[in-house]
Amino acid sequence: MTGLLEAALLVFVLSCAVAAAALRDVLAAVIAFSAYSLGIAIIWVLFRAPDVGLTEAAVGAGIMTILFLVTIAKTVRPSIEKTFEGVDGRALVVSVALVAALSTTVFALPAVGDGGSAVATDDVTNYYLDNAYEETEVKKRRDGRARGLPRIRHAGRGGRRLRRRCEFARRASKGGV
Amino acid sequence: MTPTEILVLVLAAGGVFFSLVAAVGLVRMPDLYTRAHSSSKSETLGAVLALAAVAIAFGTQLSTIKAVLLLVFMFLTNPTAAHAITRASAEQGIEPWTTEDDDP
Amino acid sequence: MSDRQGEQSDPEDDDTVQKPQGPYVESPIIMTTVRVIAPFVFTLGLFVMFHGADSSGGGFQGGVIVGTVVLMLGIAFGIETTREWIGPQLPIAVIGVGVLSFLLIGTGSVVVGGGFLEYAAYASATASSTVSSWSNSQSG
Amino acid sequence: MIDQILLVAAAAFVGTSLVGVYRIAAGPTMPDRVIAINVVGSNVVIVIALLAAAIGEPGALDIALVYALLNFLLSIAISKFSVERGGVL
Amino acid sequence: MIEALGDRVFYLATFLLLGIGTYMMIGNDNLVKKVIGMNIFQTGIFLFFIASAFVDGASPPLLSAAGPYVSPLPHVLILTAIVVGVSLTAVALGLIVRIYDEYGTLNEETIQKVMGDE
Amino acid sequence: MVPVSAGRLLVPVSESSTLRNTVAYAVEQAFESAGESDRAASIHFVFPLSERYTYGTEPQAADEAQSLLDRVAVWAEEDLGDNADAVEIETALVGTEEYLFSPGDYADVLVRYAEAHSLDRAVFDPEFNPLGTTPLLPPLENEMRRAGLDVEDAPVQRSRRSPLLVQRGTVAQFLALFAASFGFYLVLAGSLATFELVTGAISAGIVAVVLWGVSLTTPLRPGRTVMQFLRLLLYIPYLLWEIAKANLQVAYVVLHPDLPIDPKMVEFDAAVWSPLPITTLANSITLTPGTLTVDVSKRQFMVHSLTESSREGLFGGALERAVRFVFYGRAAARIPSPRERSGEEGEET
Repeated sequence: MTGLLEAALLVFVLSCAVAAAALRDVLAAVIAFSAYSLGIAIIWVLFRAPDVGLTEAAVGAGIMTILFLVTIAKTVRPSIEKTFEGVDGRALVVSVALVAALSTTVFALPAVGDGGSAVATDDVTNYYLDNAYEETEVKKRRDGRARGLPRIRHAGRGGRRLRRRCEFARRASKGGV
Repeated sequence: MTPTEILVLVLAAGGVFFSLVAAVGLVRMPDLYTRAHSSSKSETLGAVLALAAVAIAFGTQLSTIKAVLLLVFMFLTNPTAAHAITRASAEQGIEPWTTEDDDP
Repeated sequence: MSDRQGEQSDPEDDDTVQKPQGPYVESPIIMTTVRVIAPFVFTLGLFVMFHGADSSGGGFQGGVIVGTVVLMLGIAFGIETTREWIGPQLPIAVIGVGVLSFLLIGTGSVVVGGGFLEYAAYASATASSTVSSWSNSQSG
Repeated sequence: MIDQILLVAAAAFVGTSLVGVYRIAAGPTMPDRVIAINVVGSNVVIVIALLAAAIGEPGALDIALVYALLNFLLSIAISKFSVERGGVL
Repeated sequence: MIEALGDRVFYLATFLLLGIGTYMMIGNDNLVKKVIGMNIFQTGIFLFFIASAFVDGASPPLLSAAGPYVSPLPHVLILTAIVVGVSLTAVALGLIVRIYDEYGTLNEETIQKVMGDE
Repeated sequence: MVPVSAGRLLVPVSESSTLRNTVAYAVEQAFESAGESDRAASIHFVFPLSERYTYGTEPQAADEAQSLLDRVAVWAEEDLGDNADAVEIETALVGTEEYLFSPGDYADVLVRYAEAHSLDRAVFDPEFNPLGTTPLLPPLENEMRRAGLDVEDAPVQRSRRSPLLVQRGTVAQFLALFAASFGFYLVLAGSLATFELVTGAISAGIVAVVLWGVSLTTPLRPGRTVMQFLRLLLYIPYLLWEIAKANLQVAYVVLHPDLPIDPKMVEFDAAVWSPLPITTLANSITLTPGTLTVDVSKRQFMVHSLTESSREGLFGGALERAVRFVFYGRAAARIPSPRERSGEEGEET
């Protein structure tokens, strides 16, 4: 079911981006861009990044559009001749080449949501998860919840990672404060 | 299916239906004033139903209150936004479409 | 009021330059809605500002939302009116206070014996036992 | 089960937002586009609320709240701005 | 193959967004639209980072949620990047206003023509 | 007050919202002085072109300028009416040989033109600003004064009634705002921990101090406000019911294959007075059957209605009565409906 939502979101976001690129009038492009940023915010929430979603909400809906509006107010006049821009061949070739070149790397990347991917199992990531709250002086550990305990999903490689992480944390705490 | 699930299903389906009506109105209506009609009304009821589904699905008190708050703000802001848009277009001198006009 | 009606009902009114220039009045509906909404947006912004730690939020996001209140008032009441309301000194004062408080917090930690912006120095200055307790506990 | 229902509903709301994108692209006048962005904005608020319930994360309701309040700002800003292309802003 | 692609569709979307952003920055003559293209390019990269941080079934890295968590590291990077992006956009738009004052147009070709004339 | 020799005017023009009135003012001035002295009065409308005018390459800006000048000339002749002989109208495009960047450049060009045509007085459109954003007018005017011309601004600022943003607040208002903000904060936080209470109080204090005079415009009388709030709670279910009906109606209309709509703009006077009731009524109208408030001035509502039946509902006045009930109590609900009122006043269009 998530797949349905993801597909709809991607179609929405991409069509907004294409609309922003294709619309000739700058104000219309800005409107399409703010629709795009709304769609992107849903993706942040879907990917469990509420912090980023909130920032995108405040910035995309609040500030960015106003900045563009003020700029347009000071500069551009409406263009009335055509709704859409013509296609620029040179730019199209460059961007298609870029997309093609990047797309060759798709299968080398870990799948989205893979718990064993390099990012999710990274030492720095886990160091953040374990120590960020204490070291930034935001919260002392105040309850019995085992926040510092490692959260291993893939039991096979767990032991090694756990050892490594503990070493890392110890080293960091010695060197740190 | 438990009664809660059925209730959520019905409410969510109702919300989707009215949102769909708003979308259809956005495409079919002849001019921007009539489009503002379909968007400002159907959208609001769609929001009521969908947020009711959210409140029931959460089940906790705090989230229900937040859903209600969300609803109150949408009730306050949606009609005002519709008013702002139509007022601006009336100010610009865009004439409303009437049945006397031939082209839809 | 009469010129406004004329403006609305005149069918030949196609050129915006030739439009009779009645006084532009901000819409009372938008103004009232903004009056009602503004304190809630303000409170929400401050809430987000204070709750950066254990839920989504933070100073930047909250600050943006608080700044939005000013934009909202500016759009509803007109930029000039809002500028008069804020006055020329207030923005400068706010910027000054912001920079000063940053510097005070930054150098404050130097005063109590840490590095620049080293918050841990404050904790060790107030309760010297806490630091050792949490640095022990995290290695477990 | 409830999660599935809410996710499908969210997908449907995103799908109806696509119509709004059509309206943004097609116009024909600027207020049409503003109406469309208003509809899309409301839809996004609802979708975020539905997602918050579906993935069981009440914190996302705060984001929906921020959007509900700022969506209004977006609409009045663009509509007011488009009256005279900045003459009034 | 199709399944593997389905798992990586967000990366594909990232690349498409980068492509659209590039197209706008090169192909559109208007400077404001170039800035919009730059923003789309940015969000494409944000999408890449946030998608790579996601772990199936994990909760957001907040104190109030229970583990396992998605990786917070890309989130932190992207938060900073968004703030930087806003500042960048503001500066770019400020420059655009200045350019308009100077040359009276925002069309890239016209500006180059005027600069060539001087 | 007008100098005798002031019949020869230089009026720099550019696209602006006050241009039309500036032209009218200049024509009036010239015409008056034409009556006083026997010298032929004349007005020179000049458009300083900021881009260099090279034939064939960039004709667009010059074309636009020329069409603006033509329009200005038409306006001036229109203002002169039958006295077209009394004042001589000339238009000119200046600054076509160079780029104009600074106020000094503009002043140079304008002064040269004025000397060439022996003009002695310049009338400026207060929104004359061909540079776009940089404030141009004050330095430009100073430069021109130094060159020995009479300079003045046409008194034609686009009138714009600026609304009152801040009013003096009372203590009751302060407390009410503080309470509302504090309550909202605690609801958002969802707990009564000490941290929430302290930060909530700080936030509410800041909000109340900053928005004290902004948010609440009428003095609060505690008893009445509470009554209004209670009646508002009664009103909400009624409104919800109306909204549900409205939506079914709109859904039927939208999904019907023939799209049976008959949209029309109608105006009516509502019997509500202060801003808050007007806003409540307007938003309720927008939310309910097929009606949409387009504009409100004083008590006059301009409403766009979708179908015939929705107009019936609007003039039936049920909503209006309900809003009056909320804000003014039971007695006020019995004022006649818009239809009954329009019977005697003929307001309905």
